[in-house]
Amino acid sequence: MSYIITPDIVRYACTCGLLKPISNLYFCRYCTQLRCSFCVCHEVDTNFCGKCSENIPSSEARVKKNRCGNCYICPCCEQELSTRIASTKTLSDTEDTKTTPKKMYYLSCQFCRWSSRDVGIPDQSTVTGGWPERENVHANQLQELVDMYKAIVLAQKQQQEKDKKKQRGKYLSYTDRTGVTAAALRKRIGLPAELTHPLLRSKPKEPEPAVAKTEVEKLPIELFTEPINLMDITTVDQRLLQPEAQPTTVDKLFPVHKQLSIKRTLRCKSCEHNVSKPEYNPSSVKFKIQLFAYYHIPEVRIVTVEPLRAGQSCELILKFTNPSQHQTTITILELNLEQQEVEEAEVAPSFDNMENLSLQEKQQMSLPSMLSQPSSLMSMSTRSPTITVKPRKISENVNCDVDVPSSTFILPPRDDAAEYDDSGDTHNIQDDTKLVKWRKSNKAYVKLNVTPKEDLGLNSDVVCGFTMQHVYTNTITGQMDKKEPQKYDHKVKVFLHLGKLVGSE
Amino acid sequence: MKVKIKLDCIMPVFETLISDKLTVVLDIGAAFTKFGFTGEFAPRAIFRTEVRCKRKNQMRRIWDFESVDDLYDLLVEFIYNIYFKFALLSPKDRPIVVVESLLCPTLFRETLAKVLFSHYEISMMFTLPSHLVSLSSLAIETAMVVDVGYKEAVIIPICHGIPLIEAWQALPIGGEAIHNNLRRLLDSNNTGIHNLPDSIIEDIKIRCCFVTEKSRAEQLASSKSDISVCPEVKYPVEGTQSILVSGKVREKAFEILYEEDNDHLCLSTSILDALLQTNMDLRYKLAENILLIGGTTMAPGFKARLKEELEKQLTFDRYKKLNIKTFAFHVPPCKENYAAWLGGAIYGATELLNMKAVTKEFYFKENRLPDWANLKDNIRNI
Amino acid sequence: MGLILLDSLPLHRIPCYGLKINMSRNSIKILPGALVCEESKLRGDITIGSGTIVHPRASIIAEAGPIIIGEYCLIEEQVRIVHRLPFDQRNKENSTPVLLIGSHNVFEVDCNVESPKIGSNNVFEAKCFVGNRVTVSDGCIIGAGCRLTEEQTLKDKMIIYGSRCQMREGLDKPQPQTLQIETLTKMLPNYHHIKKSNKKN
Amino acid sequence: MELRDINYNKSDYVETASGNKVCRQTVLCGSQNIILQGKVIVQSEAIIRGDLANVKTGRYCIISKEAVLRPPYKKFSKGVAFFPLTMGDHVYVGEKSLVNAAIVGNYVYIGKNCVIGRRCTLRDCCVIEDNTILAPETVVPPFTRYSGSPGSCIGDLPECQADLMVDFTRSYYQHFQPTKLI
Repeated sequence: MSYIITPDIVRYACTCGLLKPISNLYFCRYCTQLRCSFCVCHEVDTNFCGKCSENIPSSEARVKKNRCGNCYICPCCEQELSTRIASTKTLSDTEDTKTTPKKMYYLSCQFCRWSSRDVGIPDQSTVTGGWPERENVHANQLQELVDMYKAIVLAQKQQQEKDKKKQRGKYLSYTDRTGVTAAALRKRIGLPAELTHPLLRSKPKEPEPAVAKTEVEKLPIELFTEPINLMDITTVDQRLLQPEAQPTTVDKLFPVHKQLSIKRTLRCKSCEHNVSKPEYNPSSVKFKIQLFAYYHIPEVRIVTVEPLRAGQSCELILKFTNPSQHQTTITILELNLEQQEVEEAEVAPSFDNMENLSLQEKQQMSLPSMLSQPSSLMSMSTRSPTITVKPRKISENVNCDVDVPSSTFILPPRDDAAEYDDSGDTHNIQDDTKLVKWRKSNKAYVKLNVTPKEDLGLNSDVVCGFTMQHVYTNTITGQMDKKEPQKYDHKVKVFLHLGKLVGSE
Repeated sequence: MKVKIKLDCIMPVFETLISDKLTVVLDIGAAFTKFGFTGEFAPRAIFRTEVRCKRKNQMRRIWDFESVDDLYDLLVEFIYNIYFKFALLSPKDRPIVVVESLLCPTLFRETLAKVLFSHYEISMMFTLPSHLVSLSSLAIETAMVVDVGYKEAVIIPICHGIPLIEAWQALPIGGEAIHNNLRRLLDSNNTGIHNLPDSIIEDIKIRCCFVTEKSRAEQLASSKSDISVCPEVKYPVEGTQSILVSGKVREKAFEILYEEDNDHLCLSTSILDALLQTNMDLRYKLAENILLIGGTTMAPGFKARLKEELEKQLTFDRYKKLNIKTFAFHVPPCKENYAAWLGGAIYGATELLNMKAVTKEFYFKENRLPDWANLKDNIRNI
Repeated sequence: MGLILLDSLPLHRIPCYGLKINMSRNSIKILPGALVCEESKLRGDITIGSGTIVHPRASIIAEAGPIIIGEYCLIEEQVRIVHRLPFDQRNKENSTPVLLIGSHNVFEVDCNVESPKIGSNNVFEAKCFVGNRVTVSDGCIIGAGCRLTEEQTLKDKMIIYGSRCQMREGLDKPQPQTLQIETLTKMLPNYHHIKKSNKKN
Repeated sequence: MELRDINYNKSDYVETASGNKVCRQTVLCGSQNIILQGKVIVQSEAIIRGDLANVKTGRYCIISKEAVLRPPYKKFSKGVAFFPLTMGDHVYVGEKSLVNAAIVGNYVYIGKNCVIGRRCTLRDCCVIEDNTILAPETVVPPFTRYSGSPGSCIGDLPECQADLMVDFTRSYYQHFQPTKLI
C-alpha cells in the first residue's frame, strides 16, 4: 500500500542526495551505488501507441510526427475516439447516391459524444480511415522562405570559409593526408574542381519582404447585439490541441492523431551500464535488465510507533525484508550527514575535469577529418563522456534521535517457495532478543528506541534517520576473473517520517 | 567546432544528414510553452508552462519558483516531459534552439542552460531573441515588434535586423493583468469569485470577453452611459453554480490595457514612447511596420482597438512631435501566439545553428551563457 | 446552499424523509412486458411501463408523490431514483406532484436522480447525480460522475460531461437501447426472480 | 507503512477451499458464471454480474465494499451481446468502483469511487486513482497512473510496480482475518 497510493513515509538517500522511496531507486551493480530517475540517463527505447498497443519504428514515428496513424483522439475532450459503423438507416436515407452494401464508418467519442459527423466530415469506407488531414495554409510560402534563408546562410558561411582559405593560401588542400583530397575526388566523379557551392555562383535569391497593411481585423459588430452561445466557442485547451489552426468555434474541431508513448531505458551516468531496459512488446511489463533497488537493497517498513512525545524515548517497530538471493547482515549505524559529503566528493568527478572532457571530444571530432572517409563518420556519433554532477546535500530536517543498537542481525535470503509454506521457519538464527522481536522467512521485525528532540512543537512532523549497512553480494561474474560472488558492505541512509508529535500524558 | 564546419563543405552528403536530425525548438512562455522541431511551420504542441508537483499532486507553474534550486528541479521535470512525452527522443548530444525574450531574467536563462547542459547533456544551445526572430517569417528586417504575453507587454523596435534595446518599453499588462481585472469585475455581481481557479477565469476571458471599440469604452467608463451593453452570458461552473458575466464585464475586461497608470502609461503610449526613443528617420518606417505577437493579441478586436488608440494618442501634445500619419500592421503567416516560436524554427533550420550556438565546450569553460547585457560579451563585438 | 452541504454527505446515508408515511401505502403497478427483479427496492406509488427493465439492487423511492416510468427504460443496479421535493417546495399544500419519467431512458449503475421531470431518450451515466431542481428534457446525456444541482432546465440533446460538467449540444439523440433490453429480457429471467406484472394494458 | 489487520465477522464470510473469502452480503448474480481463481476477497455489498456474461478473476484479487463488476455489452447489427469480463492476478478494486471493462490485466490498482467505462482495457501494472472516470473503450497502457474525469495519464509508475502489487495484495489477504473472540 505504502508505495501505491499513500505518501512516502520511508525514504532512502540516493547517491545524488535526493530522497526517494525504495521503489523509485535503482542499484547499479557495477558501481554498487544507488541511482534514481534524477541521476541516470534516460533514453528512448521504443515508440508505441498506447491505444492500439503497437510498436512503431522510430523512423515511421518520425514521419508521422510522433503520432499514431490509425488512432485518433477527440478534439473536444481529448479522449480516444472509436470507429463506429454507420447504421444502415442513414445509408438508405441518402438514396440519391448509390446504395452500395458497403459499410461506412465514422469516428465517435464515447465520453463527450462528439462525432466526425458533428463537423460534417463524410463517413469513410475503410475502418482505418483516410480521414481528411488538414494542411498548413502557409506551408508553401514558409517552405520557400526557409529554403532561401538556408541558402543565404550557407552562402555566407562559405564566403567566410573562402576568406579564411585565401588567407592561408593553398596550404589547406595538402592537409588531407589520406591521399584522396576532396578536389581530386570531385575531379574523379566529374565535378568541377572548384569547391564553390552551386549557390555561391549565382547569388541566393532574397525572399520577398512582406508588406504591412493599414487595414486591420475589425471586431465583429454582432458581438454587441447577438447573445453568444458558450457551447459554440472552443476552450483554450481545445484550441491549443490543434496549434496550427487554433479553431475558435466548435464546428472547426477535427480529429487529432493520438500521440505516441515511449518505453525508456535508463543508463547509469558513471559507468554507462543499463540499470533498466524493458522488453520490446508494448504491453509487456517485464524487463531485460532490471537493476531496481527493490530487488537488491533490504526494504524498511514502519510497523508500529508508540505515541511520540518531545524528549521522551518511544518504541518503534520496523520490518526489514531481504529481497536478494543471498543472506545479509544488517547493522544500524548513526546517521552522519557531513561524512557523506566528503566520501562522495572523492568518488564522483565534478566540473573540475571539464577541461579534460573538451579535450577528449576535440580528439574525437578530428578523427574523421584525418581519415576523410565517409564510413569513419560513424565514429562521430560515439557517445561523448558523461558529465557527473556533484551530489547535492541531503535536505531533510531530522528532529528525532535513534538509539543505535550495539548488535547486528541476519536476514536470510528470499525464498519464493516459503510464500506457500506456512510452517515455522526459524532458520535457527541466534538473535539478540532485545533487537529482533520476531522473524519470518526473509523478514525480521526490529525494535528501535527513538527520542524526538526536546524543543519540538505539538503536531510537528517527526523525522528520524539512520544509516543501514548491509552486506551486498555481487553476482556479476566474468569481471576480473572472479568466479566467487563478491561481498560488499553497502551503506544507505534511511529516513523515516514517524508521524506527528503528540502532547504529554 | 571548426572541424565540423569544414566537413560540411567537403561532404554535402553528410550535411544533409546533420540537417536531417531533429532539433527541438522551445519557446518557454510565462503561461504557455511552444514546442516543435526546426524546419517545421507550426509547433507540435502548445501546453501550459507547469509541472505536476509529486508531493502535492498538483500542477505548479515554472515561473512561480521559490529559489534557484527549486527552479532547477522544476525545469528538469519540465524538460523531461517535453522530451519524453512530446519529442520522444533523448536530449543527450543533440542541439536545442531556445527562443527567449531579451528581457528574460538572467537567473532563468542560466538555470535553463545548466539544466540542459549538465543534466540533459545537450551538445549545443542556440538562444534567439524572440522579437528579432519573429520577423523572419515576414522576411523583413525593420519593424516595431509588440509582444503582449501573459506577464507583460514588451515593445522592442528592430532596425535592419538589430534590436534597438535602448528603445525598449515594457509594462506589466498582459494575460495575467486581464485575469485580475476580470476577477475584480466579476466580483461585483457574483459571490465566491476569489476562490475560482485561474483556469476558469481564463476560460471566461477567452469565451466571453472581447476588446471593445474605443468610443464604447469611453462611454462605459463614464458613469452615465446611454449605450446598450452587449448581452450577458450565464457561465456555468461545475454544474452546481453559475457566474453571471454581464455585458459590461465582457467589454471591460480588456480595458486594463488602455487604462493609463500613475505614470500615464498604457499599451498605446508605450509603443509611441518606443518610437520616440528611436531615430527620427526610422520612426516613419517603424510605424508602418508594426508586428503584434503573443497570445493576448489574438483577442477579438485587439488590433482594431490598438490602431484606434494609437491614432488617438497622436493627437495629444505628447506625441505630436512624432509627426506620424499612419500605422500599418503585419499579418504573420501563423497564429500570433507562436510567431516567435516559428522564427526560432526558421532560424534553427539554417546553418546558423552550427555557427552561432553555444557549445557544450564553451559552456563548461565559461560556465555561463553569453548575454547581451553582460559587458564581457559586448567587449568583443566592439 | 443547504443543498450543497447535503450533497457532500455520502449519498447512501441521506435519510429518506417521510419515507415511513409513504411506505404504508406502497402501491406498485408493473405493466405487462416490464421486467422488475425481485431484489430491487420499490417504495411508494410507482408505475412501471412495459418493456422497462429494473435490475437487482436498484431503488426507486416515491417519497413526495407517485412516480410513473414510461416504456423501455433501463434501470441498472445501485440506481436511486428518488422523488423528493426541494426544501422550499415541501410544505406547499397543493396536490401531490407526480414524477413523470418518459420512455427509452437509461439509468446506468449507481446514478442518483432526483429530477422533478424527465423526458424521453435520456441517458444518466454511471455515478451521475441530478438534483431535484434540474428538469431534464429529451435526448440528454448526463455524463459519468457529473453532479448537476443548480436549478435549470436542460434543453433537448444536451450533453454534460467531464469534471467541470462541460456542456455540448448533441447532433442526434442517443440511440435507444431497445436491442439491449431485448437481450436482457431473454437473459434475466434465467437468473433472477421477477416481480409479476399486476396491471393489464 | 505495514498494513494493519483488517478484521471481519467470521459469520459474515464464506471461505472456499481455494481460499476465496466472500461476504454473505454480496450480490453474486449467476454464480455459475463467476470464477474466482483463489485467495480472492469479495467484501460486503459488492455486486458481480455473472448473469450477463462470464466474470473471471485471477488469484489475490480484492473486490472492496459496494464495488460492481459488470461485463460490458457490445452492439451488433442483429442485437446486443454481453462480453466476458476477465481480471488478472493481484488486482485491487476500491470501494464503490464500477468496473465495466473487458480486460483488467495483472497488478492493477483501481481506487475508490471510480468508473471504468464500457469495454476498457486496463493493461498490466496501472493505477487508477480515486474518483477517476475512464471513458468507454479507453486503453490504459502499462506503468501509467490515470486520474480525473475523463481519466488521463498523470504520471508513471516505478518499474517494480508488479512486485509492489503482489506484496500489497498478498499482505492484504494475510491481514484480512476474522475477529478473534476473546
